[in-house]
Amino acid sequence: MSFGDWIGQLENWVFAVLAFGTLAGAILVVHSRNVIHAALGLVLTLGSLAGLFLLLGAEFVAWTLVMVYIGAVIVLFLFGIMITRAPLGYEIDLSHPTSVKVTAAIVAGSLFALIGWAFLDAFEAVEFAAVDGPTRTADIGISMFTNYVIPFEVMSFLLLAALIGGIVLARQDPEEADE
Amino acid sequence: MSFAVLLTIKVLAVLGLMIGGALVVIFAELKIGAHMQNRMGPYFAGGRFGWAQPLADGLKFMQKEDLVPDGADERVYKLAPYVVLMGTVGVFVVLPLSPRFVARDLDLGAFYALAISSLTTLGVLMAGWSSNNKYSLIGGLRAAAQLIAYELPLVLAVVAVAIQAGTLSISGIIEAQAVPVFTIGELNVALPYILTGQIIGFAIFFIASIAELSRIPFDMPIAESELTMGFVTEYSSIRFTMFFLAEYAGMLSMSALATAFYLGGYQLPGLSSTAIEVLGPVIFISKVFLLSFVFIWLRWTLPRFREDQLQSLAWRWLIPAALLNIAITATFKVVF
Amino acid sequence: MTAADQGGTVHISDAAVSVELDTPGMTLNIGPQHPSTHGVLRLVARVDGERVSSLEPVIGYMHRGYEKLVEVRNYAQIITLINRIDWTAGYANEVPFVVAVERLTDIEAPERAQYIRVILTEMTRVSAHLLFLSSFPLELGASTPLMYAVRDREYVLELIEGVTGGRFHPNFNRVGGVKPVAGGGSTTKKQSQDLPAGFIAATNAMVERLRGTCITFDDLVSGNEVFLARTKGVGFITAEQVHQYGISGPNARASGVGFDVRKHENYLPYDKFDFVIPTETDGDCYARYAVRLAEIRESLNIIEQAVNDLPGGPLRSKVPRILKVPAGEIYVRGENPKGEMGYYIVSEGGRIPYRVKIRTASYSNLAVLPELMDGALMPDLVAILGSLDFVLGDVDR
Amino acid sequence: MTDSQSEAAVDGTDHNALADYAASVAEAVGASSWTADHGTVRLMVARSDWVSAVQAAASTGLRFFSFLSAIDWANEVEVGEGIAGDSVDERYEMLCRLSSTANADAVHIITSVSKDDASIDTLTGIFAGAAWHEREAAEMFGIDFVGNTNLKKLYLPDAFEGHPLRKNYPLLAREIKPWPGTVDVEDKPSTTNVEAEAGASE
Repeated sequence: MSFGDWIGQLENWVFAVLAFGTLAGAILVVHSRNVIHAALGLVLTLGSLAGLFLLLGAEFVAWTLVMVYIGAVIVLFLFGIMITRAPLGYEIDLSHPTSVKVTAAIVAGSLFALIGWAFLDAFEAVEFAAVDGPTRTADIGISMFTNYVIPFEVMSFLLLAALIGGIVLARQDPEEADE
Repeated sequence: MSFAVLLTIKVLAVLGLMIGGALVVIFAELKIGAHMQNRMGPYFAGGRFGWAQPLADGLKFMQKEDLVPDGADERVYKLAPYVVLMGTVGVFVVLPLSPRFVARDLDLGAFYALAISSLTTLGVLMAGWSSNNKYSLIGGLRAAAQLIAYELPLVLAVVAVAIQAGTLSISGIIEAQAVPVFTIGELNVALPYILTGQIIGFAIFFIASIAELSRIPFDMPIAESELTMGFVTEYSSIRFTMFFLAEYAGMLSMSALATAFYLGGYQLPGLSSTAIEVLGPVIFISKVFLLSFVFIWLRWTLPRFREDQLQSLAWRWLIPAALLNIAITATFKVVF
Repeated sequence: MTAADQGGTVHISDAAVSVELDTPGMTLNIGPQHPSTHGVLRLVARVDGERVSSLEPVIGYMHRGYEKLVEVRNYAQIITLINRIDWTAGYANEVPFVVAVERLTDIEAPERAQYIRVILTEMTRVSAHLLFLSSFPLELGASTPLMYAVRDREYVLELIEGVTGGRFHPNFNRVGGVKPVAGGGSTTKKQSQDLPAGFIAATNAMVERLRGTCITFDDLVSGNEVFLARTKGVGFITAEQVHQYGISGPNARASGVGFDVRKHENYLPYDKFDFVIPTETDGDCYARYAVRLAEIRESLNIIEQAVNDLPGGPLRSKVPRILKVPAGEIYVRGENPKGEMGYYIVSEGGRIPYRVKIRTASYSNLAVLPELMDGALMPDLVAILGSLDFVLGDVDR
Repeated sequence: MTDSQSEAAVDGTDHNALADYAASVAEAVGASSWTADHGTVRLMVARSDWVSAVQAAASTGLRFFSFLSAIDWANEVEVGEGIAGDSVDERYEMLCRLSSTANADAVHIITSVSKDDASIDTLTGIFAGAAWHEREAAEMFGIDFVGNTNLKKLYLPDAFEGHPLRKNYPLLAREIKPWPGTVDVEDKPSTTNVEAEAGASE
């Protein structure tokens, strides 16, 4: 496929915009000196990711991303940040020294290279059948509760454990509260 | 018709439905509220009933200066109303006014509607934080705490509906309510879900949606006697209008979702499918306004709860009730 | 104390040191311009999230220095001044002062004037309590009771205006009686001419109408679950606090201290009427609301009895043109809608008092607020503020 | 003392009952003298007995703290009418009213504070509500309340100087425009005003 063909298709443009959004958001997250801006950068990244999933026809994943990550996780992030400390403006101390930055960049770069290489290695020659319309949620549900029922149950058990752990951590004993 | 033209028409239809509907609901709030309070309400703008009052209000707001408070985080401050509005407009995309009259009938419309409407929380938090005002911050935090707490029962209530209907598509849910429940002689009687097992679900959905919309008795985020105006305290001009519009459009969209999930959407028992093709939008909109009226009615009757009372209502009563509702619905679904 | 307390930014390094993530509170300046402060009251609240950890009322924005101003005015002129103290109960403010001057000078007001004073005082009480009934639910977010109460308050104000010529600041009392009604002529004219025509019938109609209003409030507010949830058990005032702070009026009676100047002292002929003093023992916001609603009913009873037994006779006793009050010190108090209002007058025998100490109810009632707010929530603050029913003019004087 | 008696006493109709009551409380609080004119019981105590007298009165059942204030007795006044007749002792009179919430019993406990050393012990230990009243008196009369830690200004701006309710504090408005203190009633056009003439002749 030449670049000319690539650029002639609308969905590729959409892809480019979304990919740019994902990257820009990600850079904002690590670069911003304001915690809230960083969290909002994460919104941009996740929103663009949801868009990418939509482009692939994976509606369910896309809307789950919006609902769970943007609607709940990030909101809780912001909530937590604002209720404890919410300075407007910038914090100098939020940035790490250069040595940490360089190390982080190297780690991130090599991780990206590794995953990219693994994907290319595994799937380069595979041509996926074009999906006709969006994936039906019912199909996901059926496969989740037939083929993948044990992982699903394990996951839900893990989440329950996390929930209880959260409650235990957050709960203040009456005796302690009296102190 | 080309894709682009169709898209344009759909976008305009969705926006028109949202803004037009919101204006009607605003007018209804002004007028019904006034009559409940022994007042006249608007009577001048536009002629006899003051029908143009919402428009006049909107125009007036737009003429005002768009103020950004000193020390505010300008970018976030300016972005917040758009995020709120986006979450509201998104829902209108999947609302079916009749079997054919829908902008985009998604396979998981119900899920989509709830997901996209959760964006408003984000916008409210952004507005509250970026205003550089303590009242705004407290209001934003209250709003977020409230929306997080009530998102759960809301979604859980819809889960029960989805189980009963066997689909997440809004049209699918409405069609499922057209399936006859029993027959009297020749007549097949189809009933909306509120009458066939989801009455508790409807109550949970309705209470949770009042809280989602931050309306009295759950309007702590903007409680004017405590927080002046909560997270919208600092907003003016067009950005205030956007919050205002989003509130009423949200009321409309929540009523529409409740109509679709529990009141049979565009269906009316006893009407043939041809009649529904034609009368569908009228039936749907009537039901939506009926529910909106209840919202308004409560708004002008009740005082507001306290934030902790609202939280305990959500976590101690609504969520367990919603879970129980799911269990019962699922049991019936499996047994019958 | 963390950096955030001092207004600086919090550094991540600080958070790493303290294992417990500390949540610095913030100082919230409520008022002087704020929807829930009745008038210009400023509250400096230290809040930790929703919880108010300390609260300091800052008053004085309405201070007009009446105690100084009355030292350069003669007794008749003071009456115009003091009905502005608690502007929701203008008429009632005048009565204890006039009675005090009458007792110092040994002038007794005619019976008819005394009755008119009772009628107007009780009308003022009804109107002030209706204002409370309108504003208190509004603090809690219910705006409709406001409209009903204000609408029906108009019937009372119209009657007050018809007699005195003023809705808020009647300036109707004179030493030795009351002022003849506008257009009513001299003090010795017949009964039919000193009150506006049809006054008695209109008053009876108003009483009937307002009894209906009380029932409306019972239906709309008293039993409302949300209202109960917001007011029951909130803002508890103990009987001990009532004594300690000198809390009086409905606020005291809601805490089980059933003292009412009308029953215990004869500053006006209240012994001629049959009425009870409503008392509650809970001491919370709801009790204060309930006491006031019941007081409206009792006041309506008094008004009804007073207008129907209204004696004839002159409106004003003989009073010298230049009123010189004999030297002496006297304190006379009256039961105002907000509580005990009294004047301690020191006269040196001239036309002008040497010193007048004005004891107002709201001042003492508000002083207890910091104690009530200890650890209460922000939304409770407005409920408590509303239920204390103070007026800033009455606090600052 | 029963209710009806005290009511009558306050009315001023039964002077003996009120006088008896005043005498009994005066003994309880250790007052040097007392009066019961016009239904107002006034008990004079020594400055050193101020707190203990209030405490003693409170323990006789007068637990309701009504108000606390002061009177500035001065021979020379900037505003208003001065004292009539002979000159008085230059002093501040502290005034604390206590009453009962069961009946109409009430007393005013009064003590003198010299102008050179305008200070007195605080009552906040007995009545929490005295705090604001003492702040007010401190602000208006410049009296120091020993033991009250929060005597900052209550009404006036922090930068305000002077003590407005002192008799030597001028009332600026009255300096500029003497109405209506000197002339009570101004002449109305085209009417002969009897009161105005009477006022002018004075």
